[in-house]
Amino acid sequence: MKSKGGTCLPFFSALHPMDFPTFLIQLLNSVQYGLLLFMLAAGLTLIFGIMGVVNLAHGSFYMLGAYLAYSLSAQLGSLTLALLVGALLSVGFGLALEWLLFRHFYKRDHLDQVLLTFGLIYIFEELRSMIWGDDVHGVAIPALLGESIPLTANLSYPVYRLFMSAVCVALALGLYLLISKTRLGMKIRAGAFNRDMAEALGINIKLIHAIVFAIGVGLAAVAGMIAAPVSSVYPNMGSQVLIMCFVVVVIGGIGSVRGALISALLVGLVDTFGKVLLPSVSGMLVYMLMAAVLLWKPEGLFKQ
Amino acid sequence: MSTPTANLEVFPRSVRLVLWLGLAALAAFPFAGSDFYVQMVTRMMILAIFAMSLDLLQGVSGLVSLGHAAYFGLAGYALAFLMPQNEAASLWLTLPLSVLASGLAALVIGFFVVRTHGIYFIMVTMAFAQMVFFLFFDNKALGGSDGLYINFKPTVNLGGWTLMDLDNKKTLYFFTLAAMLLVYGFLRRLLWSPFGRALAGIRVNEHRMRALGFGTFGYKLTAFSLAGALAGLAGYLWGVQTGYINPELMGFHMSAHAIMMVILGGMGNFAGAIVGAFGFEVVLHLFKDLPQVGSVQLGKHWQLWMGSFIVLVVIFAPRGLLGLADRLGRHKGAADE
Amino acid sequence: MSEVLLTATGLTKRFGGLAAVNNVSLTLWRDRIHAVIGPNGAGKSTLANLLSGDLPPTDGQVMLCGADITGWTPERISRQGLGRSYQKTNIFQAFTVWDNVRLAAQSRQPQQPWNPLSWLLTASKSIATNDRATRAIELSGLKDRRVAMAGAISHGEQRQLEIAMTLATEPQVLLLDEPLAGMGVAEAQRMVELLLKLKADHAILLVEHDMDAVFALADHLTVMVNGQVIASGTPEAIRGNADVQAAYLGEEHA
Amino acid sequence: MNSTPTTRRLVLTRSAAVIGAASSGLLLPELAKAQSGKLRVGLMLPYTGTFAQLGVAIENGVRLAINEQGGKLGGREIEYFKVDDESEPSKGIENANKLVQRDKVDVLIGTVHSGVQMGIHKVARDSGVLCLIPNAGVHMATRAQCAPNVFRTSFSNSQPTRALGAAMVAKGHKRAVWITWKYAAGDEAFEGFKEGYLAAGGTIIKELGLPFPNVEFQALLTEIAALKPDAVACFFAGGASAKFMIDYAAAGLKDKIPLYGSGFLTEGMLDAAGPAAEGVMTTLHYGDSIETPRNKAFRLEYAKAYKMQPDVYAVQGYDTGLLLVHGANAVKGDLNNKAVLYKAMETVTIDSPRGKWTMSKSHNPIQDIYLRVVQNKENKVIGVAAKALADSGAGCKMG
Repeated sequence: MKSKGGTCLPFFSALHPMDFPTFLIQLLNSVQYGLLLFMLAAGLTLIFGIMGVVNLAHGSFYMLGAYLAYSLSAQLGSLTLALLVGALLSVGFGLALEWLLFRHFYKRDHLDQVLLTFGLIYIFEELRSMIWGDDVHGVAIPALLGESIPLTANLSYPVYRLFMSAVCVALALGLYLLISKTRLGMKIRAGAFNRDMAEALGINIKLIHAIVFAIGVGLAAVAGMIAAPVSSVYPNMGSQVLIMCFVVVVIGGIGSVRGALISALLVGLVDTFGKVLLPSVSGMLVYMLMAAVLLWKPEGLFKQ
Repeated sequence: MSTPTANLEVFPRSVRLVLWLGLAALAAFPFAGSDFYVQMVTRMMILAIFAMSLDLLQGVSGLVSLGHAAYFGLAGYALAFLMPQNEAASLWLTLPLSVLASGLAALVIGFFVVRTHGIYFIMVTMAFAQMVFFLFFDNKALGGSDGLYINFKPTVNLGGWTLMDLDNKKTLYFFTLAAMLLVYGFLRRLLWSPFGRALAGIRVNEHRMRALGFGTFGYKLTAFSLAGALAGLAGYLWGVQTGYINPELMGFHMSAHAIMMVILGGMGNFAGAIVGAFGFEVVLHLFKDLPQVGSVQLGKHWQLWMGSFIVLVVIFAPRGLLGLADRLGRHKGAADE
Repeated sequence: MSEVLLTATGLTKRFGGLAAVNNVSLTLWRDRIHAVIGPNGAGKSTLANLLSGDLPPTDGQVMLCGADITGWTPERISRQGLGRSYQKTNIFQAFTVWDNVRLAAQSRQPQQPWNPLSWLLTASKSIATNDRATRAIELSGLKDRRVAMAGAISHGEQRQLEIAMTLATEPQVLLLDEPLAGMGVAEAQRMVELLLKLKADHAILLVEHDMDAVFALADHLTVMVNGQVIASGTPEAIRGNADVQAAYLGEEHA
Repeated sequence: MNSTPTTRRLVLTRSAAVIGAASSGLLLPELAKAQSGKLRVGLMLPYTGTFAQLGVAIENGVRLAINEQGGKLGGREIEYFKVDDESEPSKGIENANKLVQRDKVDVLIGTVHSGVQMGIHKVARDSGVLCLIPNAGVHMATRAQCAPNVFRTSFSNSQPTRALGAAMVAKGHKRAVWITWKYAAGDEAFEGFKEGYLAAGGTIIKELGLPFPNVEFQALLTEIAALKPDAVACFFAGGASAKFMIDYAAAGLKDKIPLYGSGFLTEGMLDAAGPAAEGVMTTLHYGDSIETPRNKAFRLEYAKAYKMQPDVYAVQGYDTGLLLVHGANAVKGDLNNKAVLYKAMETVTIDSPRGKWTMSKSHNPIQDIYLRVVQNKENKVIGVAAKALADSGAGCKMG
């Protein structure tokens, strides 16, 4: 895909070799990006799989988290504190939203859900601009996480990114335990499997749904808050991650948290190495991956 | 997912009346409106064609494509590449080729996507559209992120002699109007054809259709390609009118807006798509032109109004404006008796 | 003097470990009703799905009207001459009764969606289709419900509609999955008469719970338990069969 | 969620009202267009989305310059018309026509986004309306597609980066890696950098690009580390440029491999990027700390008027205003006197906060490009990287 003038990136610039340490570091980058994607996608896939709601506004929750981190850490003077408060706020926000709108849409057509949440994107964007303005903001990294670990002569790895990965792993584990080990998880699975049956068993499906939705929103917001210090906080930051989230969820198989994890890592891998090895098509690679997977398994890697 | 409700396929008198009035208004408009509004309505009609093409999938066949803009944009690009830098090419050449390009793209992509169902279908169509988007966005050879100019309007000659001059805004207006009516007539026809009935059956209960012996894959693929080609017609007209095409025409928002237009008007009867396209555009312009009230510039917050409007429509008028008109028509009827 | 229309040999379907249908063989004759009975979860519906192509068999073979249809898609099998009704009413709720049947009848017209000329025809004006639909609807006794919404008619009528749609495809073999399920006495009676009427020129496989109906109708019975055939033969033979009484009738009559 | 007949009726009447209002709303401006003696100034700028604050800064600048003239142009009262272009290229033509055809503006000022500029430019060329570009640096506007009625007061995408090369080589950084987004602006910025850097005797050992607006830089930073260049030059703008600097620093590259860039890397990003931006060197046609009375006066006046500090975008808007004022005065406010108007604007010397600049034959500023370094959250100007730098204007038939 060479083109006259402008950037003409060699189609396969990997022809010059990548030394082993660099390769390892790229691997690390892939995993780290993948984990962040997972945290975002997990909430989406839960809401998808259990309530069957297509939520285009999920990116807005990510943005909400980032902006919360910005204001709260300024107010409270500590990101950790901001994280806790922000998480609570966003969960509360999720509950309110579920009660006000979403619970009326579980039984509705996917189409209506797409439309509703698309409308919400508009609303959230405008509210964001009214509340926080349109400037770009930064969120300071907590001092004790500010260091970097030297890896090679001139490259070092920021501790904070490791911290992010750690949080993501922790959340992944937490989710796994919650869903497969706890009573609540049992009920959630029952609800996802067959809501009538679950109701017959005397499970308060309404409550379950509310909780799951709130968790989903919370996850997205936390992802936003965790990412804020490295991503900085700016308008429309939600819409950019949204599509990537959907790709992850769909590749993984809607509703499967495990699938989301695997596919997030996969996407991280493809995106990272794509940029280095196939720069000229890196924009399309992830979507090619998704298309390929769905042609092979029309319902994603881990169909529920 | 809810069980699909019956589409409003046959119009009650009230709705038919509204449509005829609308048509009359459209025919008369150029003699009233200024150039700007003539162009604006032309654009709305182009979007109406685009929306109708999507309705064939979304409303009739129950295939919600979140990537329909790809085929809209492709035809525009086809026109841009077919149009020489310093002379005008003929419509007889560029129109069929552009529409064909979109149709073929839809055929190829459709071959993969119509295998998937429900939300997966929504997502895969989106994914393929994104691929097309980035293909053009990332490659300077294809115009890159800034897009391409189309320096001339195609010529419409018969023999030695010019049929019409599309540079004339009114001419282009009526040309587009004709195209829109043609597409509408064609799709209405198709709706009642065995093909159309089969698509409706697929929307309501594909599994049963297969058990009855329908090769649904062929039906869906044909519908997908046909819709792509018609979207291409719209995209071609867009390119002719604006003379400038860019990747955003294939973007996520373009696709989402089309979905919205179809729902806003009412699905599965094509008239709804037209009403929706006009409604959506008018409302958007209205919100953006809202006046200053006190210290607040209402227009500045158009996103808020637009978003709320969409949410309200989904909640109160899931069957769209025509659906509403129909419902109220019936209420009236009941009251009269 | 009747002919064999469908033979299944060694049909097996495994989901992961367990075999929902295990090495089942049966033969369907024109002019005979062959009933498959068995307790819930015996694999009756799975068997039906294997025959109609809704599920591909793990093992075994199915011959329909002289063709090996093993692994065919449902639509192809349907066009080969097998018509099926579903246990869980499976109709086009959003259409009228007539449109349901007409659409079913349309499936027997040449199908060429990609042919632009076919886009300009009017479906409801196809004489061949309408005749087929009319016959089916009259046969199934829904004549005066044509204009009703399929979603709105009584359960019994919906079961009839299921049959009507199946008949509209003019099948050789009828595969009826619990056509009597949830019917009132009168409705059931009408259905039984209908089946006897159809028997004349169809081979019928009847998956049914209603014992009285089964013994009244069936010429041949196959009893399934846990995916396996434990007995097969005439109603009399089955009545006398000890295993069957143990495994099934006992529980049923208790 | 089933709605009662009453709500349905409500909604119908409501939507009916909407449509009605809409149609009337559509015709209103038409009526309002009774040809007043006022000079109609159209502002087509982003007021929503990523570039919203740029739009505001530019409008402020324009108004400031015009208010200095008592809010008049060539003695004529003026009326402003605003359109939010949403930075949405697919609506560029439509929005430009709103101003040109509906509001019949005498001058169209816009915009920020290059893609949208393409649309405006098309309309400007077709309608011949005077068009002033306060930011978008897309090359074609003052090159192949240049037009007598289109003037740019900001920069061409390759202008700031063209000045980078000399400065970098002067610092002994002869082997550089270039990184940017793969989109038109990035390509054009690279063109400038390449010419300048090669001319100065540097070599570009690798050119990295990632899809717009992807902000996952880690992979490429790793590659940069492996390549071990003397320096890195980049073009990024908007929110993501802060992230780039943060990531660059966090990867420990900042102290090992100096980071250079087009000035847009740091404009308005210093709070967001914090310490990560310290020491980053950029070239731009403006710097907040230019030590001239002119700049000081401007900054004071702007701060007074709008209760905020001006940035480069405000300056560009301000200069757009100055240019318009100059032109309008030359024709006593009769903007239809095009020959005189254009002549005046072509021969103008704008006494701008960024320093005096003149108009090139292709209507792009011939201006000094400053070398700036970030010191305690400020773009400190440490010299002139290139004097009176002009864009090539390649392919422009004018003049």
